[in-house]
Amino acid sequence: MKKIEAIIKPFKLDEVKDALNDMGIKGMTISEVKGYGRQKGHKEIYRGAEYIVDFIPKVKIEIIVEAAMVEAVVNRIRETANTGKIGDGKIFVLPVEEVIRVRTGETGKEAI
Amino acid sequence: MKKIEAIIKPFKLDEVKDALNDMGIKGMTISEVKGYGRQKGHKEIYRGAEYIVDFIPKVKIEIIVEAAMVEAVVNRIRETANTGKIGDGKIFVLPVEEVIRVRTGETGKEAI
Amino acid sequence: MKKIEAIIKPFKLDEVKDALNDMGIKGMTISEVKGYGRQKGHKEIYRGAEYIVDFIPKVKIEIIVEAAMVEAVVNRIRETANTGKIGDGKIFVLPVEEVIRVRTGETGKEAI
Amino acid sequence: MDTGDTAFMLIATAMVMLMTPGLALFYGGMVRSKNVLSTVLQSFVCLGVVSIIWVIYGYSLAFGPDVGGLIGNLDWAGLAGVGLEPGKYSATIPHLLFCAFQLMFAVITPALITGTFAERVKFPAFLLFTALWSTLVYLPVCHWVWGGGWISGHGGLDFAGGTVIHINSGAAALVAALMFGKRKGWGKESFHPHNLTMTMLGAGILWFGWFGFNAGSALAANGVAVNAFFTTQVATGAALLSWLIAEWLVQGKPTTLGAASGAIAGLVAITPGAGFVGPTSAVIIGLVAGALCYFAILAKSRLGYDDALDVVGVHGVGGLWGALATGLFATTAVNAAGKDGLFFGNPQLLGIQAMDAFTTIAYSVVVTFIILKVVDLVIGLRVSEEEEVQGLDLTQHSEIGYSL
Amino acid sequence: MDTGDTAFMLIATAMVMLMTPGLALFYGGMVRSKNVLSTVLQSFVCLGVVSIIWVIYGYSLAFGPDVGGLIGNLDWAGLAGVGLEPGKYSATIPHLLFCAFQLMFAVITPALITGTFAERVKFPAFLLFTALWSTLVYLPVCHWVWGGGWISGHGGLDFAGGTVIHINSGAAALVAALMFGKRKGWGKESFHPHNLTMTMLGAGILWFGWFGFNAGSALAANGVAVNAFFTTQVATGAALLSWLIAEWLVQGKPTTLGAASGAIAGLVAITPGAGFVGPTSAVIIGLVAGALCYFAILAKSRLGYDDALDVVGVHGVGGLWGALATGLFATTAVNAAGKDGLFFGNPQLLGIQAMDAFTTIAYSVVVTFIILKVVDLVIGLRVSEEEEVQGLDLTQHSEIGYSL
Amino acid sequence: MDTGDTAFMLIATAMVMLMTPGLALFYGGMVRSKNVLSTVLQSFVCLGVVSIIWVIYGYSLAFGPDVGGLIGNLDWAGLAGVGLEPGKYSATIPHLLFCAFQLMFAVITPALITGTFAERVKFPAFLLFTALWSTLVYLPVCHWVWGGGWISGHGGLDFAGGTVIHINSGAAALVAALMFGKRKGWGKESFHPHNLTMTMLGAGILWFGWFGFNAGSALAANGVAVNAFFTTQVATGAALLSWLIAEWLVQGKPTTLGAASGAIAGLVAITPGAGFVGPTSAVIIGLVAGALCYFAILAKSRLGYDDALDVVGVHGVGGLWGALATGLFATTAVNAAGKDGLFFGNPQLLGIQAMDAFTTIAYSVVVTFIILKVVDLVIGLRVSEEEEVQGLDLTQHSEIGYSL
Ligand SMILES: Nc1ncnc2c1ncn2[C@@H]1O[C@H](COP(=O)(O)OP(=O)(O)O)[C@@H](O)[C@H]1O
Ligand SMILES: Nc1ncnc2c1ncn2[C@@H]1O[C@H](COP(=O)(O)OP(=O)(O)O)[C@@H](O)[C@H]1O
Ligand SMILES: Nc1ncnc2c1ncn2[C@@H]1O[C@H](COP(=O)(O)OP(=O)(O)O)[C@@H](O)[C@H]1O
Repeated sequence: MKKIEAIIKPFKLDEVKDALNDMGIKGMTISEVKGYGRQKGHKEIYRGAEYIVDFIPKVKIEIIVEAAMVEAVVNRIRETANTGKIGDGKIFVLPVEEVIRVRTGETGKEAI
Repeated sequence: MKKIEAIIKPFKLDEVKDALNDMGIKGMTISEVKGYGRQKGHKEIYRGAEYIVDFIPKVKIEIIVEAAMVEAVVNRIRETANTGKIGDGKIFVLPVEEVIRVRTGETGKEAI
Repeated sequence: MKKIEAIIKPFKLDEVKDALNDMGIKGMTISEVKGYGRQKGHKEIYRGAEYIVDFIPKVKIEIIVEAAMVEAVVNRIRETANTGKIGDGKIFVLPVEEVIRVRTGETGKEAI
Repeated sequence: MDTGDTAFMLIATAMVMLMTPGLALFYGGMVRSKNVLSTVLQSFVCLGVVSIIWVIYGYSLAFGPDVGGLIGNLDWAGLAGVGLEPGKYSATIPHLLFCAFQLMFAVITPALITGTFAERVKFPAFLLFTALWSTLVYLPVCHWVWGGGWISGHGGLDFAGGTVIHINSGAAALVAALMFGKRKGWGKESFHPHNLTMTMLGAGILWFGWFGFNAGSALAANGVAVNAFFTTQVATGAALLSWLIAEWLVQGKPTTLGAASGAIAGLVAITPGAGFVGPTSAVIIGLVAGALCYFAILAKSRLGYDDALDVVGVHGVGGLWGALATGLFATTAVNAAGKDGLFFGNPQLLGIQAMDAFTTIAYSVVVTFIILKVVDLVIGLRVSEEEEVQGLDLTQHSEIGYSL
Repeated sequence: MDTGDTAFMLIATAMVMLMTPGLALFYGGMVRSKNVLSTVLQSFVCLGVVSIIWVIYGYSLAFGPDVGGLIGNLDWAGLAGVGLEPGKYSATIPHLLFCAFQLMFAVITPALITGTFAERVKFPAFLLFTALWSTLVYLPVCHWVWGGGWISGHGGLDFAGGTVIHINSGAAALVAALMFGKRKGWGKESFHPHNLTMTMLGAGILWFGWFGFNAGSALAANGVAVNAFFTTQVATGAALLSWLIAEWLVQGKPTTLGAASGAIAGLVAITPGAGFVGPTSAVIIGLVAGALCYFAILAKSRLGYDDALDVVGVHGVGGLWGALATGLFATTAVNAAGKDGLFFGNPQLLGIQAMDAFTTIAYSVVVTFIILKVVDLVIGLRVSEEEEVQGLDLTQHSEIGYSL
Repeated sequence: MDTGDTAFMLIATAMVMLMTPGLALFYGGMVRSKNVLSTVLQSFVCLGVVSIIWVIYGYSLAFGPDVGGLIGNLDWAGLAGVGLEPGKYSATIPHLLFCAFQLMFAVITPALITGTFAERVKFPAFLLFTALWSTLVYLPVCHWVWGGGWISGHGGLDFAGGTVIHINSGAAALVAALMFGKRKGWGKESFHPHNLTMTMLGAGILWFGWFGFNAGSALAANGVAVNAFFTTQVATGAALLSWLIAEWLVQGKPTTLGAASGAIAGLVAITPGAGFVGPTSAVIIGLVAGALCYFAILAKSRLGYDDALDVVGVHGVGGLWGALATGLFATTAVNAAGKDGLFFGNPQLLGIQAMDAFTTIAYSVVVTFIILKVVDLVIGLRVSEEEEVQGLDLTQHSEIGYSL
């Protein structure tokens, strides 16, 4: 069981979700995050004061999958989230020891 | 040391928090997330245009506990977050290598 | 490859970010979370009704670094985020199995 | 016809119209985010439903030729004969302008009631309730007090609608709160107002519009209007401070919502006496109103009914205080067409004020109860538990308030 | 000079001014969060640009001494001779007050158009467009209808600007929607309104201000003003309900945005006839307007042009219906200075109404097209794709709407 | 008594009342989210505190029978003798209406000052400061200029309160900014406005209310009121554009907040001359005001004082420019009761305008300083650092603005 965390550009979310859905991924959890990285931020101006904002809105997708699926999922995300421009984001893979479905108590493979 | 991540229905948060508190869990971190899964989303209508919204508001609870506590905590969350309806959520358990308390520098068991 | 998750007080974010930047950390991901812990919450009053709010706004910083960097980064965060008061937060270190840059497909060290 | 009076009443009428959107925001800010649109919409819908009722039969029943002191007849249905010349109720402005001014009062009264069943009412139930309540409660009571009905003859004072509007809606709200029952989670979960700046904006708009409401009730740009304007301002300011100070003393903090609530309490309390009492009396009326309504709301939690946005505590209690205060502070020195109150040597007025108020309460309570029973049978009052959790905006209207 | 009329027109003018900030909010709430400021700003900027044009040459071209029925001359440029005494257009109020009142109409008309190209227009392009359109489309059409130009002679009725303002801006909006093209993601992504409470507030302010707009068009605090006031209220209430019910029947849910949209549709539709039709006719005009504009907007998705905030569906279609409805329902019983419409025995008026409307549409379409071509050449109409994704607030103004 | 004038002044007074809630929103949108309620509340509280002061002794000290040119006596305390007949200051409207109109000016002036110490003031300190400042600074200066005091005799022009309100509050704000010191994080952290749509709404409401403020200062629905109305509109529009263009040239982007700020700068600048200058002069006054205030605010960062919401830059600098501009552009062609300015052949007026302005500044600076010293001793001015970090809403009022 692995956890895939993908940080992507917000406007790519729908596309990525649909792509994953098509390959049989039936669940995921999304959150709004802010990224700091090579992509440069923007300037804001309020009554003459200029502020540099380094943090850029990103979306984090978290998906638990069986180990065997990891590569396929990662590739799919890469393909759809890629715009070729700096700031497209990262994918991280983390180990997961157990998964439980709250409603039924099922664990492991059955739970996702 | 393990990390428990539970995705639950938002209106269950207070109950889960109280239950965990009662069993001696003294800290946790919460965030607002959106879930995609078997539970179906809703329709929105704006001036005739209908949009299907697949993402459903959920709350993510993150708790670091000693390995020995994992089972008890997971069970407690299951009991309190369970409504028996689709979309009740999932619990994931991840390995943690180290925990540090910022204020004191304590690590491990002492830090949580 | 490790993942460092630090939960800190929001007003310390800029300082921590600058400190990490100075030591060569070029990327991180931030999210707004709410913390529950020893630090006590606050009371709110609306038309006579008093509510105790236990959850306190915190910021979560997530950074993927090479294993060798973990100690330095953790220490740096500790130094800058520390105010000496309860509620300064925690740092967790988790194992990461793989990192991929969406734009290029680079993995591992190259990807961060 | 007087162009100055007509000019004044045209604008005053527009200002009273604006109070209903103002109320929508005042209420909307206090509910939880998931119910904001349903709350706002209910006020707006009153602008639709009541306007149409008014044209078809409402104005005629309320102000048309009297039938036995109880109700108007249908001679003026479809506004037949309600023209652009001065009319029965207005010597210096067109009859239709009086009709428009009164329409705005009829619109806001049921909108006030929506605060009590907020966050759990079915939209169709609200709709049916509003149509029935306007017809069966508002129109008769309005006729009694202002349309030549049985109350108007016997000497009570209600300058701008303390009885017809505030006591009436407050009484109805109490019945509704009891019949709708508590919101899910009441007493356990916290019901934070989701956007207090919206509530403050609503309070500001209501305050502004209330000048049209109270001063406009003079139906002319004259001294009485000026007096009503001034007493409205200072009673409101006083009540704002008084609520603030009361909660500061009791709970240790002066709050923003307290200031807004106090202001509304003051506006309500000065309504019946605005054109009959002097400025200093107005300050006292306001000072009492702010603290009194605050304590009324504290009491609510003890009594255990769930009047979501405190229609009873603010409009019911504030309106009742205002009616009685008019019996205390009214003076013919301010308005020769008025009466003297207790403090100006005439103890009788207080009794009349109390009687009118309690008659209205009794009628409103009984008929509101019957209407809600009917609505419950026909449609059902409350949404399902699940819908209540998800919120009325999504379940009743397929919309959400914010995507920020 | 009459102080009552002057008082009324001063306040009415202020109320019409307030409509432009109201529109800013009405529109601002409907766009996505990343474009809210640019949308709001565009309405505000009209208050600047048009005010200055008006002083320098605008009022003179629109209302100055007629040149061949087509345009005013420059005799009144810099407002020379436009003084504090009654003038050509106003027997009982200062000439400069008439000029101020008309200025507010000239301000809001280009602001209405901004709804069509919202979320993708370059700020400088908007600026140039607004200056050119005001000068080359608004001023002539205004002159034709109200300034003694060729339309004013031949007997059409436009009480408060249905043709000059709504049909005119609606026609321009259609051209603009086609020339700007669809927003990125149209038909795929969802364009949720980001803050419907802001839209409701805007609708409330517009409704309030519209009393100044319509009743103020009587230019006096008289019976005609009262009639216009009343018909405005009931047509709007009726249209609010009618849109709500139409969508309830068609899509199964009555929505808040539907109520607001219906109200605006009603306000638009009653504008040309407000001072010429009676209350019952106004209810019918409103009932038709709400449902009609709803279906017009449903049709938009099929026709496939991206009129972002439905200027065509609400102002174009609603305005056209209003112009024709005036030809149906006008009656000299309400306003002796008006005419009878089809339902009151005079079929001719309907034809004149239609002709005036279509002439205006034709002129507006052609000249708007040319102006946009020029703006596109000189500046370019749309921001880049990347800027559109990031939002206009950041890319055009280096600001963001909210940091909550 | 004239019903037209009375109608006009009743509504104008309500409009000036609305400016204070408008200011609450204008200011509230510019602070950080954690301080929004405290900012909004402070304006509302002025509506309470000053209303009560006004009834008890305020109006009497400001406008009562003169004592040595410095202050009114207490003959009119409790509004004794201030009745519903025309009075000393108003031939055609009730005395109490003049008193109400002036009350609204007295309310908004201390509310303006709250912008300078926003985000760090203790609530009780604000309360004490407001009561003292209103009494010791506002009332005397008001008396000098409008109540028959020493300034009113010697020929300066201040149509609607440029000196009494804007220069006065601007001077006080500068002292306060220096004495409160900088907000924690000033120059390091960024102080983003948290909700610019709220600020835009506030600007719109202020603009609307300002017509009551400026035109209402004619105290009658006459030509002078119309002139004041018109100059207000066009100066404001010009200043809006001028700020926008100035920042576009200097920083490369025209901003929404810039447009709103420019509009307020224009409103401030035209205030003293509104009834004395013509439309073209008003455009010029506005054009200068927008750019000038923008540069004043740019200078602030260099000078290094933390006037949180730019009371000095907008009201102080804008008000000063307006006072001097009146000395340049005033003409008896517009208002026979006025004077000619420099550009109309009378260089003297400019000197008088400057002298009045600087006297007011001197008095305001000194007395504000003393008051703040006293408040600091008795209560302390600023919240603790920790409270500042957590925000005033939670620490002073136990509330939060939003739970969206
Ligand atoms: N070391 C890191 N740890 C956690 N998140 C990171 C790290 N580096 C980058 N990110 C996330 O990835 C996003 C994109 O990174 P960036 O360097 O801007 O471009 P790219 O993905 O093209 O390398 C950042 O905004 C941030 O959210
Ligand atoms: N594979 C997954 N990875 C991450 N989160 C998931 C996954 N599957 C489900 N979730 C989360 O759990 C929530 C509930 O899942 P859902 O399939 O709707 O119902 P149930 O929990 O009853 O199986 C989802 O909304 C989503 O947030
Ligand atoms: N066991 C835990 N698991 C996850 N997060 C925790 C845990 N304990 C504390 N936290 C997070 O750390 C924050 C600070 O903890 P707290 O106990 O208040 O103070 P301190 O960090 O000084 O020990 C909390 O608000 C919460 O976000």
